Amino acid sequence: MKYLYYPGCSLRSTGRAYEESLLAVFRVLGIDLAEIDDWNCCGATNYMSINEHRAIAITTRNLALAEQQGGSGEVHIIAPCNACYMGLQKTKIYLDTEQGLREKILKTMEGAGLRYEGRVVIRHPLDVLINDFGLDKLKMAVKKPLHDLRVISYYGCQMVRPIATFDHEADPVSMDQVAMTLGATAVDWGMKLRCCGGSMTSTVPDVGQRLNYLLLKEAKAKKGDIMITACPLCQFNLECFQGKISKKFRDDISIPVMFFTQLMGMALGIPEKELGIHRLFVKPRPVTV
Amino acid sequence: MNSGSNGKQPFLHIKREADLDKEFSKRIAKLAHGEKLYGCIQCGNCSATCPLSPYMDYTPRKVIAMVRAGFRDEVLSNSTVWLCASCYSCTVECPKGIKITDIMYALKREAIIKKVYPRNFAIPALSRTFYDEVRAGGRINETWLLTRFYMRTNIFKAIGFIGLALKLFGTGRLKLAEKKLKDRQQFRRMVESTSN
Amino acid sequence: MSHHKEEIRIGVYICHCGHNIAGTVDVTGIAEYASRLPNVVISKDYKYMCSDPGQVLIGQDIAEHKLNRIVVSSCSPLLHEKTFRDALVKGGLNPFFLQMVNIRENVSWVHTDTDDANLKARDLVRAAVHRVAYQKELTKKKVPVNPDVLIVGGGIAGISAALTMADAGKKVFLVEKEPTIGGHMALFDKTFPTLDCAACILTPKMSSVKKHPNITLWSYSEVSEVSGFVGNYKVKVTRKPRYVIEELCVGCYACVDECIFKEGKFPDEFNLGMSKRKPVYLPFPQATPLVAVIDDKTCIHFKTGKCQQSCAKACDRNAIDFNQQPEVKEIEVGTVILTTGFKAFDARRLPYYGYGKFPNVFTSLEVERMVNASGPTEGHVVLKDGSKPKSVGIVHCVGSRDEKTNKWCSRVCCMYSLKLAHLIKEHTGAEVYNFYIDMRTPGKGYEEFYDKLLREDVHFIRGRVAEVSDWATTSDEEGKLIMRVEDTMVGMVRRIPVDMVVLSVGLEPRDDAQDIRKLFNISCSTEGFFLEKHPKLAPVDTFTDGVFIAGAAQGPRDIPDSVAQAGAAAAQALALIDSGHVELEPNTAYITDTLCSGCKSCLNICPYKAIAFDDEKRKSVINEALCKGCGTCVASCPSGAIRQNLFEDEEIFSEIRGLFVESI
Amino acid sequence: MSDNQINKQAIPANWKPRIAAFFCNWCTYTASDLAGVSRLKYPATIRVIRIMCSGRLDPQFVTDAFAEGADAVLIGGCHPGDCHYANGNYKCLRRVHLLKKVLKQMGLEEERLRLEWISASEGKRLAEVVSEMSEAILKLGPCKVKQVVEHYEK
Amino acid sequence: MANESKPKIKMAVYWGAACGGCCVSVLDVHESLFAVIDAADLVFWPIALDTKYADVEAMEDASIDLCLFNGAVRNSENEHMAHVLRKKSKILVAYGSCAHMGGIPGLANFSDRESLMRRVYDESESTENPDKIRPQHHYEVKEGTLEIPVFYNDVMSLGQITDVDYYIPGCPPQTERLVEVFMAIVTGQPLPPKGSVIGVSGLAQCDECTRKKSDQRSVKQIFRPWEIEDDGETCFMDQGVICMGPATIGGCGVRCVKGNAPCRGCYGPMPEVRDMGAKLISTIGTMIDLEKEEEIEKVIEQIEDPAGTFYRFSLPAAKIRRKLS
Repeated sequence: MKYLYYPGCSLRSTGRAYEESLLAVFRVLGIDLAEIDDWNCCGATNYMSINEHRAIAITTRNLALAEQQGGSGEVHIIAPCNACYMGLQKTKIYLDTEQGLREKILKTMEGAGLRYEGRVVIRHPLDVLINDFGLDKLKMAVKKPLHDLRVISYYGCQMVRPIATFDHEADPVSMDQVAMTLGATAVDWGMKLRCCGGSMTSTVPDVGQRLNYLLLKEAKAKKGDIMITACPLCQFNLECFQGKISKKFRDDISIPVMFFTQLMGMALGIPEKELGIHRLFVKPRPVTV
Repeated sequence: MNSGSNGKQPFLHIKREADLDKEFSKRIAKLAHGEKLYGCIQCGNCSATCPLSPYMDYTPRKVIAMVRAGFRDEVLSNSTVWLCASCYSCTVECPKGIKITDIMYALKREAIIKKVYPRNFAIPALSRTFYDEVRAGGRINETWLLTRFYMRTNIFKAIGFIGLALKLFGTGRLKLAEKKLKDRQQFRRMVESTSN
Repeated sequence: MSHHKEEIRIGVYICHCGHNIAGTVDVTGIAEYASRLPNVVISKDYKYMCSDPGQVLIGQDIAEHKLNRIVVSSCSPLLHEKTFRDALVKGGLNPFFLQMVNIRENVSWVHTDTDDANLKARDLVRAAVHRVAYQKELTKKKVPVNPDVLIVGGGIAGISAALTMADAGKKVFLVEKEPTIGGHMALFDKTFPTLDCAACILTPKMSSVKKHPNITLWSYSEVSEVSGFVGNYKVKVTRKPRYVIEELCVGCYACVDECIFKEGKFPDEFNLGMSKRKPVYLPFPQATPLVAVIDDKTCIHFKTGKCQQSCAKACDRNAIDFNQQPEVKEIEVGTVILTTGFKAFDARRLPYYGYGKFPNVFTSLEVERMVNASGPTEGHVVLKDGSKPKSVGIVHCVGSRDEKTNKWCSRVCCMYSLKLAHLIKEHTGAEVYNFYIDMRTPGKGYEEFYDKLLREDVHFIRGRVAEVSDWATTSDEEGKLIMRVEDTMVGMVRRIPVDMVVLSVGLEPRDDAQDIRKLFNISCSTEGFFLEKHPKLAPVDTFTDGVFIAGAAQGPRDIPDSVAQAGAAAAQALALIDSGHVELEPNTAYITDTLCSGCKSCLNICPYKAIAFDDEKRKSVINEALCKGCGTCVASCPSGAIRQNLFEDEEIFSEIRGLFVESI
Repeated sequence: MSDNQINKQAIPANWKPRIAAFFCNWCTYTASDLAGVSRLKYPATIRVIRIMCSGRLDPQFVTDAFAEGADAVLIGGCHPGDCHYANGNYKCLRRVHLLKKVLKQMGLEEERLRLEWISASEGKRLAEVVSEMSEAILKLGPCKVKQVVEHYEK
Repeated sequence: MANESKPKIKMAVYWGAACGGCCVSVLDVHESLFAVIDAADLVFWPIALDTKYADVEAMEDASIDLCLFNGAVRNSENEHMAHVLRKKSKILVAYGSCAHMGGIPGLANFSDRESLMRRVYDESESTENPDKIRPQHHYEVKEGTLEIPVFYNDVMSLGQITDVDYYIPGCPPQTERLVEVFMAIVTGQPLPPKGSVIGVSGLAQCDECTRKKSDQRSVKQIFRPWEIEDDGETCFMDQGVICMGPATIGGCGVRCVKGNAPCRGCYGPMPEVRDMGAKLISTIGTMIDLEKEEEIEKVIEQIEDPAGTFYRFSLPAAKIRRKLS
C-alpha cells in the first residue's frame, strides 16, 4: 500500500526531528510515503477560533490535493502531528455529515479549481504501524531491543479525541504496544491523555508551564526513564521548557522527551544523526549510552 | 448592561431577564454543530475532566449554563473560553454527547465578531496572528509566527524567550525561511471566498 | 369484483377526542364533507366517540337510518377497534362492517399545518368510506385456552407469578437458565428502604415454589422452540445435563466434599468471581432446587477422562450420572409469562473509573456480596488486602444517563447506593461519599430513607465523577484512589482521595433478550427491553396475545415493582384462562376453488405450513386453524385464488382508489 | 437538465406530494402510533393503509396506487428477523427488489418507491423517513403515471 | 349446422396493428370453414376481400352481426376503423392479444414515437436517408394531397378506444375457441355478460399442464430456457425458468409448454388479477428462496428485461401503461 504524507508546519521546524525519524523508520520498514504536493497549514486550533468555515476550507484543500495526487479509490493520508491528524479527521467528518457545509466548501474548492470527493482516509503513523504493518513484523525488525528501559507514553489530546479511530478514546495503548514491541517496559500512568496546554506555554506561561510541570513530575514519580510523544507541540512543551519549569517550581523534573519514532529508530539500529537525536535539548542518555 | 441601576454596586450581581440575550444559545448551538447543549444535566463532568478549569473564571459547566440562560456578555468578555486548549476531554466524556470544545470555538469566534474578547489577553492575539500568517502564506513559519505575536502583544515578554529561541536555532528547529505555496494569491482568494 | 346485493348505507362519525383531534382537525368540516361521499347516509362529529353516549349514538343511528356500514374516524384502531366493533354488535350489526380512520396518532398529533392535516384527514375518511362498502360479514373463531402456563425466568418476578398462578390452581412450568432460582435478589443482603434481610423474604418463596404441587420447576434449562398461538402454545424446553440426577440428590454436599480438588479453584459465579468453587458445587446453601451440579468445563473427568470419580463414589444415593445428555421436554401451555430479568452494566466499558485496573474499585453487586454474611468475605467490607477502608466513594449513574452507554435512568441505583452507603458505614465506620447527578427517590419510604442517610454523616456531592486515578498530587493522596469531580453545588472542582470506590452500575437488557424476543415473537424497545403493548393501559401485555412480561426484563425496576408487575401479569393470564376460550381475529386466508389451478406457488411460502395440496382435487387447501393471517400467500397467488378475510383485494384497491379519487 | 426544469415548471404552486404508505400492523403501523403518542412532527404527506404483514404487499397495490395518483409509495415492515409472521418481510423485500427493477425500466424515479424496516419502537425513525421522502418527492415533482393513464398521447 | 332457412349472419374481420397471425388463425379453422361460410357472409376482411373502407362506412349502423377486430391501435387509421366498426357492428370482439391487451406491438410503449422514428428513419443499420426524410401526415403531389395515417405515440388496446363486447385472447387465439364462440352466436345460444373474456378455461395454465410440480418450490437461481437441460417433465418454475403459466388463464391448451417452451402469457391474466405483470412480480419475487439482500439482488439481476417479460403481451393494459418520459 502506498500512503500520501502530510507533514504539517511543525514538522518543518520545532518538530523537525519527528519528520526525520519518521521518514527514516518508514524507509527501513519499507513503508512508502509520498508527500502531498503544495500542501498548506491545517489551521490547527487557532484558525478554528477565528473562522470555522475558512479553517475547514483550507483543510479541504489538502484533502482535495491528496485525492488528485492519489489516483482513484481510497486515498490514505498519513498525518503524524496530532493536531493535523485531528484537524483533517474532523474536516472529513463534518463534510461527510453536514450537507450544507459540504456544498458550501465544495463550491469554494471549485472556485480554486479543485475537487473533493470524500475518498480520503486519514491515518496516524501509529495506526499504520499497528494495523497495516503489524507489530509482529516490527518485532522482527528490532536490532537493539530496549531492555530495562521504562518508557512513559504521552499521547496528548488530539490523537484519540474527539475522534478515536484506532485506539481507545479514554485509554489508548498503541504507543505502549510499540514500546513493548521494542523490548521496553511500558509504564502505566494516569496522565497519558492529560493536556499539555498547547500554545499556552507561550501565551499564558504561568498556566502552560504548570500543566507541563504536573506531567513531568508524575512521569518522574512513576520512575520513567524516557517519555515518548506523537505530537510536535507536546514534545516541544515537555522538553524545551524543562529548564524554566525546574527553576520556577524548584524541582528537578528533567527527563528525556522524544518522538516515538526516534525511539523506534534507535531500536531498529538507525544512526542517531538520521533520527534527529542531535536536535533534542535533553539527551536521551538511557538509550544513547 | 445593568441599566437603571444607577451604577450602584449592590445591584451589579443581580441579572434581570431583560439584560439577557435570549437568542444567544440558539446562535451558539447552530455555530457549534448541534442542539445537544440543551441536554446538559449540569453534572460537572466537563469541569472535572478539564485540565484548565482551575484557571478559568467560570468552569465549562457554568459556561454552558450561562450560554443557555443568555449571559452573553459575561461569557464572551471573559478569559475562560480562551483558556480552552482544545484537548476535547470534555467532549469525549460528556454523558450527553455535547460537543463542548466546539461550543468553546463558537464562543471564541462570536467574541471576535462582537469584538468583546479580552484585549489584554494573549491567546486571542496568537490566534489572530496565526490566522493572518496562514491566510498570507498558506503555511506557518514558527519563527515569524512568534515574532509577530510578541510584536502584537508585549515585545518585552519576548525577551524571556530569546534564550530558548537561540537554542532552537542552534539545533535547527527554527528557521528564517520556509518553503511556501506555489500560488499564494490563489490560496488567499480561496480563503476569502469562504464566508462563515 | 363483488357486486353489492344490498344497498350500502354508511354512517360516518368524526371524533373530537376533546381537543386532541379537534385542536388541529376541522372535525365539523370533515363530517360535512363526508356526508357528500357516495353511500354515506349520515355523518356526524362528536366530542368523545369512545364514551358511552358516543357508542350509543352509533347504535341509535343504525336503527334509525338503517345503516349497514360504519366508519369511525378517531384514534388508532390498535386502541379502540374493539370498542367500536362492540358498539356495532350492540346496534345489531356484524362487527366487521366497521372501518376506523386514525386521525389522531396519524394526523392531529403529528402534523402542525392545519390545511395539510385537514386535507389528509379528508383523504383518509374518503378512503375508509370506499373501503367499508366492500367489507363482509365475518365471525370470530373461538378456540379453547389451555390452562397451563409457562414462566420463563426464576427471579423474584418469576417466582411471584408462579406462586400466584399455582395458588389459583393452574399448572405452572417454571424454566430457569441457572442451576438455581432466586435471580439477582438472591445476591443481596438487605433490601431498601426497609433494610429487611433479602434471604429471609426470598428463600421461603423459593422453597414454596419447589414444594408446590402445581409447579414443575426446571432449573438449568432453556426454552428452545415455541410454536402455536394464544391459548395453544407448543414449547420445547432443553434441560442441560447437570450430571446429577435431580430426583435422587438431596444436596448433602458429600460429592462436593469428596471432589479431588481439595479447595475451590474456579471463579464462583454466585459470588461474581470473588471466591472459588470446585467443578462439582451447589451455588449457595439455599439454592433451589438443592441439587449439585457438575461443570463439565472444569471437571477433570470431562477434560481428561482420567478421574477417580470420588464424587460419584461419595454419593450413597448414586445420584451422579456422567452420561447425562441434554433432554428436550415438550409441553403445551395456553399462556406465557416472561420474567427473564436484567444484566448489570459492565463497568470495564468506562476505563476512566479504573474498574479492572485498580483492585479497590468494585461494582455495587460485588459490594452486595461483600456485605452479605454468606458472601465471600463473610459480611466484611474489606479492601483487596483484607484491611478495612477508611474512606469509600460511591459513584452513581455508572453506565446510565449517558448517550455513549445507556441513555436511561436505571431507577434503582440511587436507592441501592444509599443502602450500600448505610451498610458500608455500619460495617466499617468509613467516610462515605455519594457522588450523584440527581437524587431520584420516588417510592414509598424512599425519600425518607434518603433523609435518614443525609443525617448519618454520609457525604453527598452533586457531580458526575470524571475520573478515578492513582495520580497523587499531595502526600495525603499517596496510595489512595483520587476521585475528580466538580462539586456543582459549590461550583468548584474537587479531588477526593478514598480507599475504595464503589461503582453503582445501571441495569441493562440481558444479552439473550433478543433471542427470547424472537422465540416468543414479541418486540423490544430501542434500548432492548421487552416492549409492552401499551405503556399505560397494557403494561404487562405484549403484541403477541397470551404472552405477558414482568420484572426488569421490561425495564429497570426494583423488587416491589417487579412483584407487583408479576401479580399483574399473573392476573392477565388467569383472566385469559378463566374465560375458557379466546376469540381469534378472522383475518385468515382462504382459497377459491374455482380459481385455483394447482400451480403450487403457495405451498412452500407459508411459515406455518397451513397450506397443503389436495392431490385428488389438484388444488391447494388452507388449514384455517394453522393460518395466522399474514396474507403472504394472498399477495403471491398468481391466479388471485387465495383471498384474505378483512384484507380482501377489493377492499384494499377500493381504499387506494378512495385515497386519490378526488381531492378538494 | 432541461427535463428537470420542465418538470419543475410543471409543478402546480400549491402541490404537495401524496404518498401511499403500506404499513405492517405489528411494527411500522405501531411505530406510526408511537410517533403520534410522542407528538413527533412530520409532513402530512403520507396516507397509511394498514396490512397485517409486509408479506401481504401485492405489487399490484403499488402500481395501482401510482395509477390512481400517488406521487410515491412507502412500504414499512418489521426489521429482518423480527417479522411477526416469521419471514413475511423477506418475501416483501424480494418482491420490492424485483418491482423496483421493473419500475426503473418504466422510467419511474427510484425515490418514488421505498421500503423501510421500522420497528414498533422507532417512531422517530418513521418521522425521519417520512420527512426525508417528502423532501425528495417535493424535489421530483408530481408523479406522471396518473396523467399517462388518463391521457394516451396520440 | 346453420339452418338453411335462417338468414346468414354478416361477419367482418379487421386487422389493426398486428402481425397478421390472427387472420391466419381464422383460416386455421380448416374444414370448419365450410360451416362458417354456411352460416355467415364475410362482408369485410382486408386480408382476403377487396372491400374498401368507404364501403364499410356506407353500411348501415349495426348491420354487421359479428366483427373480429384483431391488432392493437397504433395509428389514426386503426382508431378510425375501430370507431367505424363499432358503429356498424352488433357484436365487436377484440380478437387476439393485441386487441385484448396491446400485445407484442404494445411493447413499443417502452419507447416513444420520436425514438422509434429516429431508429427506423435515421439510425438503423440498413438505413440510408441523407435528407432525413420522415413520413408526413399530409404530402402535396401533382395529383393533390396525399394523406397517410398519423403514427401515435402510444399503443392502445381496442378496449381503450371503444366499447368492446367480448375479448378472445391469445397470440393467436386457439382456433377451436373461435369456432365455439362463432357457433354459439349463430345458433343463438345465451351469450355471456358484455365485457367478458371468452374462449378461456377459467383456470390458469397449470390446471392443464401435466409437468410435475414440486410441493417445496425453492428457487435460488433464475435461468433462461436454453441454460437448462429440460427433462420435459418438471415444472419450469421448479427448474428456475420463468414461466407465465401460473398467472395466465387457460384456453390455448398449454401449447407452448407442450412444445417444451415456457408459457409467455399471451392469454392474459386471471379475472381477479388487475395487473398481470405486477402479479407475476409478486409470485416470482416470493419464490426466490433467499434472505440476504445482496443475494436477492444477484438473482434478480439474472432476470433479463423483467418488465418486458412480465408485460410481454399486456403493457398497454397495465396499471402503468408505458415508460414515463
